[in-house]
Amino acid sequence: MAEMTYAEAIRDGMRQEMKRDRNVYLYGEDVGIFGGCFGVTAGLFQEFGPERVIDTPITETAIAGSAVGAAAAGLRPIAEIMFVDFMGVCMDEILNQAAKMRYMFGGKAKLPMVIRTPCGAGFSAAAQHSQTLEAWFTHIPGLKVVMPGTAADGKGLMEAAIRDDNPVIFIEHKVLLGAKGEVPEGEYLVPIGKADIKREGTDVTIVAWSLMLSKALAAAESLAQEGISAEVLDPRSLVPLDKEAILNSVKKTGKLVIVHEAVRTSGFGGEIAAIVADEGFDLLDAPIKRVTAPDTPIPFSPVLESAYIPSEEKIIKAVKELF
Amino acid sequence: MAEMTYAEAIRDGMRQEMKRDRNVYLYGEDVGIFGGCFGVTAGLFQEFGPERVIDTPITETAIAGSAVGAAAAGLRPIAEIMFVDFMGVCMDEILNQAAKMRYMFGGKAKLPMVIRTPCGAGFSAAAQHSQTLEAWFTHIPGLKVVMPGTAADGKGLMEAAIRDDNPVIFIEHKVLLGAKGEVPEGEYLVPIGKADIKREGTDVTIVAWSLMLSKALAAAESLAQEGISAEVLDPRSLVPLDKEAILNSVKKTGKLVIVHEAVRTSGFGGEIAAIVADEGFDLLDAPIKRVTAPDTPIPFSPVLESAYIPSEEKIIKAVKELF
Amino acid sequence: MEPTKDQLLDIFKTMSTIRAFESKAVELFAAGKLPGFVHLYLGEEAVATGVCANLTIKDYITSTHRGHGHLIAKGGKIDLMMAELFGKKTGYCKGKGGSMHIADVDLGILGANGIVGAGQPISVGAAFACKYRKTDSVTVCFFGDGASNRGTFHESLNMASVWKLPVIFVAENNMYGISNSQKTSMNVADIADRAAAYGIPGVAVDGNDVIAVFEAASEAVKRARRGDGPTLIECKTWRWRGHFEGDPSVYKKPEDQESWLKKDPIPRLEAKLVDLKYATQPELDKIKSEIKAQVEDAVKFAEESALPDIEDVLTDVYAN
Amino acid sequence: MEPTKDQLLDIFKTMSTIRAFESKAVELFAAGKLPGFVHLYLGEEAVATGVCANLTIKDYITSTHRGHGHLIAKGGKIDLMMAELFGKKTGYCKGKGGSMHIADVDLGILGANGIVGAGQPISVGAAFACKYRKTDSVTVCFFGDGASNRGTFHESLNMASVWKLPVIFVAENNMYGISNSQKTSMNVADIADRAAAYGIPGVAVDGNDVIAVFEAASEAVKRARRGDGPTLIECKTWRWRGHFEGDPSVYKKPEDQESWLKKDPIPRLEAKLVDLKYATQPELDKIKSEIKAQVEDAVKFAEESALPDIEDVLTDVYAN
Ligand SMILES: Cc1ncc(C[n+]2csc(CCOP(=O)(O)OP(=O)(O)O)c2C)c(N)n1
Ligand SMILES: Cc1ncc(C[n+]2csc(CCOP(=O)(O)OP(=O)(O)O)c2C)c(N)n1
Ligand SMILES: [Mg+2]
Ligand SMILES: [Mg+2]
Repeated sequence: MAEMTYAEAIRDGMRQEMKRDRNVYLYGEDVGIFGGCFGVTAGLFQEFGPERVIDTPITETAIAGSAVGAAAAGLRPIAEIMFVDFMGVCMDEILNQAAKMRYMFGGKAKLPMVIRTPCGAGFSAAAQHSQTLEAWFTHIPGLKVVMPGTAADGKGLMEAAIRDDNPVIFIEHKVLLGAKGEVPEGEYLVPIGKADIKREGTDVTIVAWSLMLSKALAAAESLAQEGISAEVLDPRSLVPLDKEAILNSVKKTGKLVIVHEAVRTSGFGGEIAAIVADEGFDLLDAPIKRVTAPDTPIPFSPVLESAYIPSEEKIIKAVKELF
Repeated sequence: MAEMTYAEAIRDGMRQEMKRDRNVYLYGEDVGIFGGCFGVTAGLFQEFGPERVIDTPITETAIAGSAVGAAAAGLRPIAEIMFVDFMGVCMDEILNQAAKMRYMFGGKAKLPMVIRTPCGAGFSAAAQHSQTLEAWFTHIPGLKVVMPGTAADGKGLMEAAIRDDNPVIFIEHKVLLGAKGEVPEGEYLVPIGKADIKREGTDVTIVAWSLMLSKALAAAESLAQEGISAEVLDPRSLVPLDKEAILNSVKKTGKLVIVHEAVRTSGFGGEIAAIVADEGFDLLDAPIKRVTAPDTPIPFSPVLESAYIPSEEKIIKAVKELF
Repeated sequence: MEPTKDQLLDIFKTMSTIRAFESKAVELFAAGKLPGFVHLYLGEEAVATGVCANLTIKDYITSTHRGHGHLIAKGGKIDLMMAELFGKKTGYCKGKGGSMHIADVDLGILGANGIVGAGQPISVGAAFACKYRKTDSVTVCFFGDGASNRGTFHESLNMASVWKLPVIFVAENNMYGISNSQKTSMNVADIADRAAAYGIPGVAVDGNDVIAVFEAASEAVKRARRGDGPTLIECKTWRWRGHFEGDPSVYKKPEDQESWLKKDPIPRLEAKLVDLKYATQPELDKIKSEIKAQVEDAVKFAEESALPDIEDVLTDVYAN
Repeated sequence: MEPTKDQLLDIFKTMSTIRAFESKAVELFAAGKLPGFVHLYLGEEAVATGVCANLTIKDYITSTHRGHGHLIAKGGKIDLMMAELFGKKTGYCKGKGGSMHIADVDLGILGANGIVGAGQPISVGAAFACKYRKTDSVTVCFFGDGASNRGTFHESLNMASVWKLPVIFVAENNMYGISNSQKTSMNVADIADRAAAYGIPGVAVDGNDVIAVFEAASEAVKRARRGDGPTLIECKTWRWRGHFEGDPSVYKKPEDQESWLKKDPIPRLEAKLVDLKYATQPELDKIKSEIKAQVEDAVKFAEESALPDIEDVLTDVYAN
């Protein structure tokens, strides 16, 4: 184990796989010398050279589309889209090409590609640089959607994503990049599709991912002091979703609160709530609560932005409404 | 009242508003002489001339982006995107420009624009020409999302959408285009944000929109013969959503089935289920069921496609599971 | 480089196969046997054929919604194609893709594509893979005049150029994007002129003259294999049919249609073959009737094949 | 057309205002007073100013993430801008937008924009509106060398050209898109050469020579007002600072930076003004210090302004 930041851990995951498999390469805007807009790829250019760490022109459509072609032709690209907010520029490549090619071709193509992209508010980067858009990708069959909330999961899920033979949307959180954690050294794989109970509890299940995981854990600590034992479950990947883990937890607690940073309407919290309101209806003894951003674009001014982002306090409040 | 098809009714809605307001114009790929890929705009070129009914090059990005610019400069564009499947090409314009401009500018812009686009399977048009993607748009604050299920609503909502000062995504269903209904003549407005109970009932609430409305109504007929009285509620617009109407109906029936043609995961059904599992939890006496397409791309072969699309039988089956 | 005798005879066979396949599709569609949209390549056979005659199985192509011709020219099997058009289990995509999604990755065919312009960045990626692996394989990207206006065109040609990728962009200018004349969709006479914006060669050729197409492609393929980067080739041609089967093409002028029908690339090639004494007309006619018989066999295969099983809806979404 | 004396003096004031505003922003950012990303226009003042000197309040512009210069040149108020940078309620966007989203629709400023290239199709729409209404207003679209590679560039120039819209595309070639040199991002020396792909005039000028910029823009604006359609103007310039404040620009060569700093457009204009006897150096210096005082006032206004109310998070999403 080594202490590393989330950014270092993700970078280490990429490095492990790039050393292991020459078919893996990394490209995107300013990922080379510049080291990526948030420094996540720093040093990889120096380590692997200009053939395997490649700067692109500002052309998200060509980045994502060429990842599809390269993967279909046998490489394993890791493409970076500088902010998840820019995914709109290449949604066709993701929606209609990456996700569907295998199915449309009757199973006769494999698309081992990872699209890495950072999400999240917290830097006063305003409405076009702070979004959290995972729900879109979960609505596209054929993709896997991964959102690590800790450094170790960042590394392990990155390695798993690179080895996966399907297109994986790998969403990093900007605010987490500097967060430290213990991370296994060398090869380390976290299976995609397996949730992790980050804190055990008996009274209420809180499902939270990415940055919201840490807020949920903090809220759980406070709640413990008030005698409420919260279980905090991190799905880690939204597609595939470890539905059983969620239902098992709700079976134990009878109560469910879902937390995400994305706007409320049609966020992935709705999907989880819907699954539980169907398959876990009899397990529930209280309404399902969601703690989310409001249905607005993200405001710039720090005072507004911090009112916008779901907070520990809001999670505590939502949990208490159930008791 | 006049009998018209859904396509004629929508066209009539556009025509009414184009006659009323010279700032309204229509453009898109092949909307002119060709009359649109599905004939919805047929005759408008002849009636309003080449200045107001305009063919574009194959450039969805420029179509959507220029609608934003034209609306900001005071026109009221109706832009057609030939299939909702192509929206990925212009998602940035929708996500980051149309939807957010007003908020980012501190309320100092108005964007009265309609993007019309057809959705839906049923013609063996395969995975890239058959999707139903409303959930994406509902996850973007700043947009309104309208999906008429009848000819009259098609006309009335089109007129309301054109008069609305916000960007409206207006999603037509390809299979409905030829469906006939009674439609009011002359100016006709259906308010955006008001659900319509298309069939009253007491035992179960079925929420369904677009093409699925007619399947839900047919299912309700069959269920009536088996002694189950289903209320069928058409939200008509998903954003804003008439939440009260849904909760009121569930209050009466205690049971909820949601039907949509989009794939299951993160479809808008999840949002409705989540709202009811929170705010209507105490009204429910059974799990919330969703009837949706499976989480796969849309297959080509008619035998596969008809197994894919949610059917009357599947709705009936889901309802019966609650009794 | 001029095509050899063998190449030219092969070209003739390929063009005739496309012609026969597409003519049959017209019939089958009219008879209600083909579900979905069908976009035919009739009249444009010289383009795909002249280009693909320069490729091997290790090269890649990306195709379009109007893909049958490209697929046949790159070696696609007409029985599996036909079965796919019928939506049968034995089709190239097990009936899941249909006309717009036929692919044969083993033959380097990265798929027809229902999204106009989508093949452009995909071709860049495939070409990148060839260069990355240090093979001398190339990728050909077919697309229409309409697709030349999409943002993907710009981003793809730019990326291919700055990375000197082995890709040949083939603009099939059949003068229309559905109902929109190329003349009103862009303000340049030759799409090939757009190559200058990327610092790559651009060449416009008569797309109904298969030898001209072959020669231009031969140059471009050599250049790409040498590592000198992409070329844009524009082939001027004409779509004989409507945009899709069922489109009456009201937007076309009858006199244009008539004059282009006279420029049929197949008789033109036949005359050349006879002229060069590579074959006699009766020999050519015999080949054509053999090909027609093969197409009939493909139809028989398709008709006799089983429909997909309902459970197949759920498979092939993910690998593993 | 050459600028008149009054025009040239106005140009001087505008450039000096941009310079003072941006220099202040450097300080304020370093002092931790400006939240978020700040992309500065220092060194590029001649571009926005030379172009906008040809516009009236009825004309439109679209801007970029590096927008302060464009906004000031189009008449944007520096106090409201500064308050916005501070995230204050009195700012142009009530603190909701910040540097990348400042707009003043009444002045025809359709917004800075955080999405590279996004202004291009928006400018086409605004120009369409002017033509549709039969006014003689024009729209100027500012964007960078990096943005010239985006698909939006291609689709927008093509659409503007086929519809002969009154739009002037101004490519600000400051040689970098973040860390990427223009030379490695495109395979043409002059972005202006790309105009040929759309059948429109393209002209490259020294973007640090405000008179050259003015003259090129003057031609293009006249052409657009006449109904003759769009022009692409490339202005070669240099970004003095990092991409955003905080970027140490390791990717730039120090000698390039040095040589470009010597080409500072403001002293160059001052020399010209003195030379033409339009003003004396002391007069110019006086104007500059007045402007600096105005910027200080703007900072004071911003600092003393109230923060937004928390409830404002929820307003302004929808009209009505
Ligand atoms: C992104 C996108 N926009 C629009 C369409 C609808 N569409 C299908 S084919 C076509 C015309 C294509 O024209 P061109 O590229 O010239 O090819 P051609 O059909 O002439 O072979 C259009 C507009 C589409 N499939 N994808
Ligand atoms: C679509 C999109 N891709 C990437 C970015 C990130 N980004 C912001 S500015 C920038 C560089 C822009 O370069 P250029 O167009 O030359 O403008 P400059 O910054 O030099 O003024 C990049 C890549 C973005 N904001 N939007
Ligand atoms: Mg064409
Ligand atoms: Mg630049």
